[in-house]
Amino acid sequence: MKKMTVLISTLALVLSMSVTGFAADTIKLGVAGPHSGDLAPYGIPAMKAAQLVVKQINAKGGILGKQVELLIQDDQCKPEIATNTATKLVTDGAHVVLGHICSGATKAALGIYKDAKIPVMSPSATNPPLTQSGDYPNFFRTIASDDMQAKMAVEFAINKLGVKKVAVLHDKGDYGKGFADFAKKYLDESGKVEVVLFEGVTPGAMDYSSIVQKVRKNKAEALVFGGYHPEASKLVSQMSRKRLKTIFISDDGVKDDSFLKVAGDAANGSYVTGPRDLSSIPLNSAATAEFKAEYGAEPGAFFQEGYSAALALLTAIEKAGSTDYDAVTKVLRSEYVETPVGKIKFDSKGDAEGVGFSVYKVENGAFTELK
Amino acid sequence: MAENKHKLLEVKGLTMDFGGLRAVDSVTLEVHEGDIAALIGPNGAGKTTFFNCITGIYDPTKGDILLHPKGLKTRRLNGLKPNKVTEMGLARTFQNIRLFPDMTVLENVMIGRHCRTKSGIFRAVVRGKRVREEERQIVESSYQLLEKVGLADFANEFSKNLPYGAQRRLEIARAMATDPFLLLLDEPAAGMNPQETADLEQLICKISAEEQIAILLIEHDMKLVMNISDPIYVMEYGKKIAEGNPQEIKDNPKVIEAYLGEETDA
Amino acid sequence: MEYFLELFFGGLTRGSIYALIALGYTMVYGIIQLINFAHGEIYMIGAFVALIVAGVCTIYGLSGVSILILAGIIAVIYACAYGYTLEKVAYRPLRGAPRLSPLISAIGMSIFLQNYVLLAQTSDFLPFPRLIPDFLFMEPVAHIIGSPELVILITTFITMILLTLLIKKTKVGKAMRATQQDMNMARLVGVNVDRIISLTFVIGSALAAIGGVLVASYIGQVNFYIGFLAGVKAFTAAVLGGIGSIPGAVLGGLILGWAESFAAGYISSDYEDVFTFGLLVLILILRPAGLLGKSHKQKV
Amino acid sequence: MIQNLKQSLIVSVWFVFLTFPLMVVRVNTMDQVVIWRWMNMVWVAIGSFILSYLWRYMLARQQVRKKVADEGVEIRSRTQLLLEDMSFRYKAMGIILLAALVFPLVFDTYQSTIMISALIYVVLGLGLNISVGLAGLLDLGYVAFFGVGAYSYALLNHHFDLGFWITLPIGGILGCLFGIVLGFPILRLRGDYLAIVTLGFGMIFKVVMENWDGLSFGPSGIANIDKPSFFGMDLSLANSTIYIYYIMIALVIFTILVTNRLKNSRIGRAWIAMREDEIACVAMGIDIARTKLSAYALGAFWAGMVGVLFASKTTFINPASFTFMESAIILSIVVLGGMGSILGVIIGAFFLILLPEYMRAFSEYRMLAFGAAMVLMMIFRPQGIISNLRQTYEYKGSKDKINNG
Repeated sequence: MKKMTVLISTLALVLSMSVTGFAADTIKLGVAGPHSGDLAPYGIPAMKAAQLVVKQINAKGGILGKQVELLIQDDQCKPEIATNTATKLVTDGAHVVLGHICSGATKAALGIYKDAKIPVMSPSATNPPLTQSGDYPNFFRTIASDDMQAKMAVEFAINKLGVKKVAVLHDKGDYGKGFADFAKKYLDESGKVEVVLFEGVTPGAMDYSSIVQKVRKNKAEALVFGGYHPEASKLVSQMSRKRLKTIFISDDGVKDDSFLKVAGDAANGSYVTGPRDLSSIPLNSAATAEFKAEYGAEPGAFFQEGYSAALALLTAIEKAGSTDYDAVTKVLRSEYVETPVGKIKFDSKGDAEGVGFSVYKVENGAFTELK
Repeated sequence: MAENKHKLLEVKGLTMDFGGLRAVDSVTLEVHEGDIAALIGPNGAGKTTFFNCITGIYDPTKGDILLHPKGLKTRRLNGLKPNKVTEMGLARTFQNIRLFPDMTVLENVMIGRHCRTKSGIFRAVVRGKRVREEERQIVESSYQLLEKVGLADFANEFSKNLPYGAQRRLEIARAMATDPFLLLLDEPAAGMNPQETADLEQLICKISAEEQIAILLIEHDMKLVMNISDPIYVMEYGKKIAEGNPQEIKDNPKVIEAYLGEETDA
Repeated sequence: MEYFLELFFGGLTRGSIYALIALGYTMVYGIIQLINFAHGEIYMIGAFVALIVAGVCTIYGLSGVSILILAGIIAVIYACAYGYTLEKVAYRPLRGAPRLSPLISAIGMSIFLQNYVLLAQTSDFLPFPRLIPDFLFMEPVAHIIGSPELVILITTFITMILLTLLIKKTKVGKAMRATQQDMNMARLVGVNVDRIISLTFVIGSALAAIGGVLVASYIGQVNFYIGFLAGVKAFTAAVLGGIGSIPGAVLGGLILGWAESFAAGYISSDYEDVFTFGLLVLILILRPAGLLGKSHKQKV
Repeated sequence: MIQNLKQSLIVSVWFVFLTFPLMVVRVNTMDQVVIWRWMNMVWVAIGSFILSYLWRYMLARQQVRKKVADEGVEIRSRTQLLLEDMSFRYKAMGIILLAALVFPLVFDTYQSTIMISALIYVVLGLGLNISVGLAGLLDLGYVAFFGVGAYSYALLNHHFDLGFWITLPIGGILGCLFGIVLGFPILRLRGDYLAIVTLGFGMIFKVVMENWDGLSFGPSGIANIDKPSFFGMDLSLANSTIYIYYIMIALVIFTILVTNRLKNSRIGRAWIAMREDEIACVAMGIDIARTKLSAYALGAFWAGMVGVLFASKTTFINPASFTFMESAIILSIVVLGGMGSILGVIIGAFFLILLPEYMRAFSEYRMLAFGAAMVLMMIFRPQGIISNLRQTYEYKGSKDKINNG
């Protein structure tokens, strides 16, 4: 025990010193998100985006004459680990933080950043209360919130598709259920549509045949699903197996190439919402090209948003002329910045003005934006 | 047979069925105060099942098990949980030793004191004077029991490290720690060498004489049984086929027949 | 009525897969009284190997049902190899140890295998090629029971008949039953108990792998985590039917499949897993030995 | 020699075969590419060759030990002898306590946060140790009680503004009550069934918390939970971390004290006896049902209590924190540390929680290593890192008494 303590404390000492050791004059950009475990695919692209941005800026001589240093921390998307990660970033002296990726982890960590007066910008945490509750003045995001997305999906279903009976399903998760709740709310409020089914499916369950049959029995014309692509592909595959023609509408978590590949033909004719098509923005194609040159692969989920967040944060520091909390947040709220997700500025609550969603239709195994 | 000694245990027409198999078939048996009674019979005669019925491990199909503690009213044991039976004053040992291997010898005996002590969780945490006193008493009486069976020197050894004969004696000490007035021993001499068996014989007699504990034992060692037991009950195929004192049993043709080919030297 | 039938066949399909996996649990438990917690991972590995074989074949230009059969066979071979190794590494050294030890070892093995596949492959869901064709003659009833379901039911049925024949008619089967009844006795009459135990693991693993391949081609996706829930459910099925009893495992699997299907269909799928475990607790309280299990008295 | 070589070669070839599809081939069925990773095959071959030697050596050593033990000779390692030395124990405890007290003053906030996490797991491990280590009841849903504690604080705080200190015992008691309620149906179950039913309970807890919006706010969880208050003062992050750290130290000491006393009490002995042999235990007049329930409920008590602290530390909880994996981690702490051994469990918790935290680079391999360690530990060192110290009792003078009397 004693030996152990000595060992651990020495180890801790060495580590803490090695990090805080060269507290030379750099601007520290913290990056937090899942970088290991099963949710890593959602966190790594944003991390790589930050690396690319920082590399570029440093090559140009940094900001305010200082080099930018990255502090990367893995939170595995778990709230309890996220608090540790946040503390780590705070103690290591991060000036601004890009993260976290999951809404739950973000909520857990935000209080810590708030106390330390550090602006935080998430590329992916879409949970509405993060901005709308007003609890977190230090929070910003480069992605629109779930309720906007749900509203868009619902309006599309009502106005464009003209459906009268809708089934709403979700994956019982933080993100999926949040989306589904809002979708149901807007559907009910519209008064034109009847929600015939509102239920959660179990992720990892062997099959969804009962729930698919239930959708059929309730004669739903459209199925709005809140969740991620593995469940969505399972659902659409089973619907096609069961010869069910209900229109499938889902969210950004499903707008992923995996959905197209895994569900195959069954995905055709589905609708998903997602950030509007950005390929026309020059900065966007540049960022993508940069990624391809560096890693030789397509950037994954939240790469653009991560890239934008890193750019927005660092630009704000440059414009503010310091890393002072008030100055930086003021710039973020007042001045537009060019990013891969468009020219954006943040409103008083921290949501980005200028980012928005579009509805995509799956046609011939590809997402096509509906204008 | 009819004596004036107080009758402690009375089993009437005990029957135990397992599915279609009748393991014990209307066996009647009595144990009186001061007795060292024995239950013998070939392997598979249903002796251990009979024990298990009395001690509450099995719920017998038919029959009555009546306990007449001295000075208290009669209790019917059928269907009682084993721990209740032990609380009534009836303790047992097992045919294939069932000690608590990763506990010390002393702790094994201390477990026996459990049902005679009563400090609960809260008291154990606070560890007040009363609990400390109770603990002291448990240790003291357990230690004395170990001395009685000659294991005091091993008190702090793990019971799994004891030699075989000593484990058997420890089981007896553990059973005695529950303050029984009737002790059921299931083949206490099994696997013992002649010297150990002789020691055991002494121990049993000592317990019977000094502690006023009546004993009912299952045993295959005929020499031991004939030396110390009276009365002796004989079972075969679940039925009681004979009872009596050693001489009567030795002369009983049915018993001789039952044992022919099995333990003729007995 | 049609809705009922739809749910009935959905439950039957799911239940037959549960039954296939549950058989492995029950056979192993019958012989060495161990919950082989890693059994679900064998199912997952079976599915994964099939995916790899099928994937490689498709990429190199092969196609059709022949791939499914080839992938199935290789998956079964590999699952057997894993099952065999699993027993040898994680359970055999623990024979005779306290009961908790092999159980913990099994849990450890389950975590290990899951993460082994995660690290060696990926955490993504991978698409499993659609290898079961849509039969034309099934088209009129496809919304109730489609071709993949039909293939699953037929395969399961045949597998179970083969298993029954193996256990009832062959010498090996007799040896297995003897070992299950009394290991020491079996050893005395000349049964190589070690080999029988290995064989039990191998057969159980083969069944799990068949289940894995069927599910993967039915659902169309595979990931490292599919074994956990499937394993837990199948084990629940085995306990439900009476662990150690082979017909019990099949019955338990089907009952569980139907229970989940009808509960989701008529009540709500929100609490799907609650129904499953509620049913388990209920049955264990009413019949601790399970539906078809023998409540054998503990030997004292 | 040749024999060994041959054996290891066979093992090596076997594992190359076994791992071939998963380690060597990597199909991306999405982009239709196959990657052949032949180097992995070489690593597997070399690795399994070496490991098979190690494996044989360890097994042989195990055999020798067993033989010696069978002959009645007891092997007691140096650590064990050292630990039995009371004066050493007191000195060591003093040093550790001192180190624990100055820790947050010497190290930064982050280190304290990590230490709090490790201490939370110490309490969880000690709690689970009661049911698994002492009473032998394998509980795979232990995290549910942790969740009960965390949710009781989160909800009471959210709805009624109850403070940390009032809720701390409430959380413990609620955990305990849940333990009793869930304990009833399992009383009749044998060990293996217990495992699956408790696992089920753990999953049921999570599903209910996900779906019962009215109670738990569903999967989006509860945010802005109050940190423990310090005489009504608002503490900065660093200070409140130090404050929670000291609360946690006090809680750990309290836990150690209580579990240690329980272990060496009449109840504790009954738990151990029940673990060792249920039939013999009941034949000694011990009420099995009551003993099981008490072990289960007391184990749950600690989880409930530390759950409150967990919620106050993270200030946000959702059902995703209470998964089976969490139960598995707590179980491996108990198993690796040494079932039944309080010191062992403490070391196990530090080891399993701090190591991956400081070796972030290897955090991917964390669960892989946990799994492997559980298996290896069971095979080669079932008593854990620190085996359970036996309680010895001194009783002097009885001989005199008997001689006199």
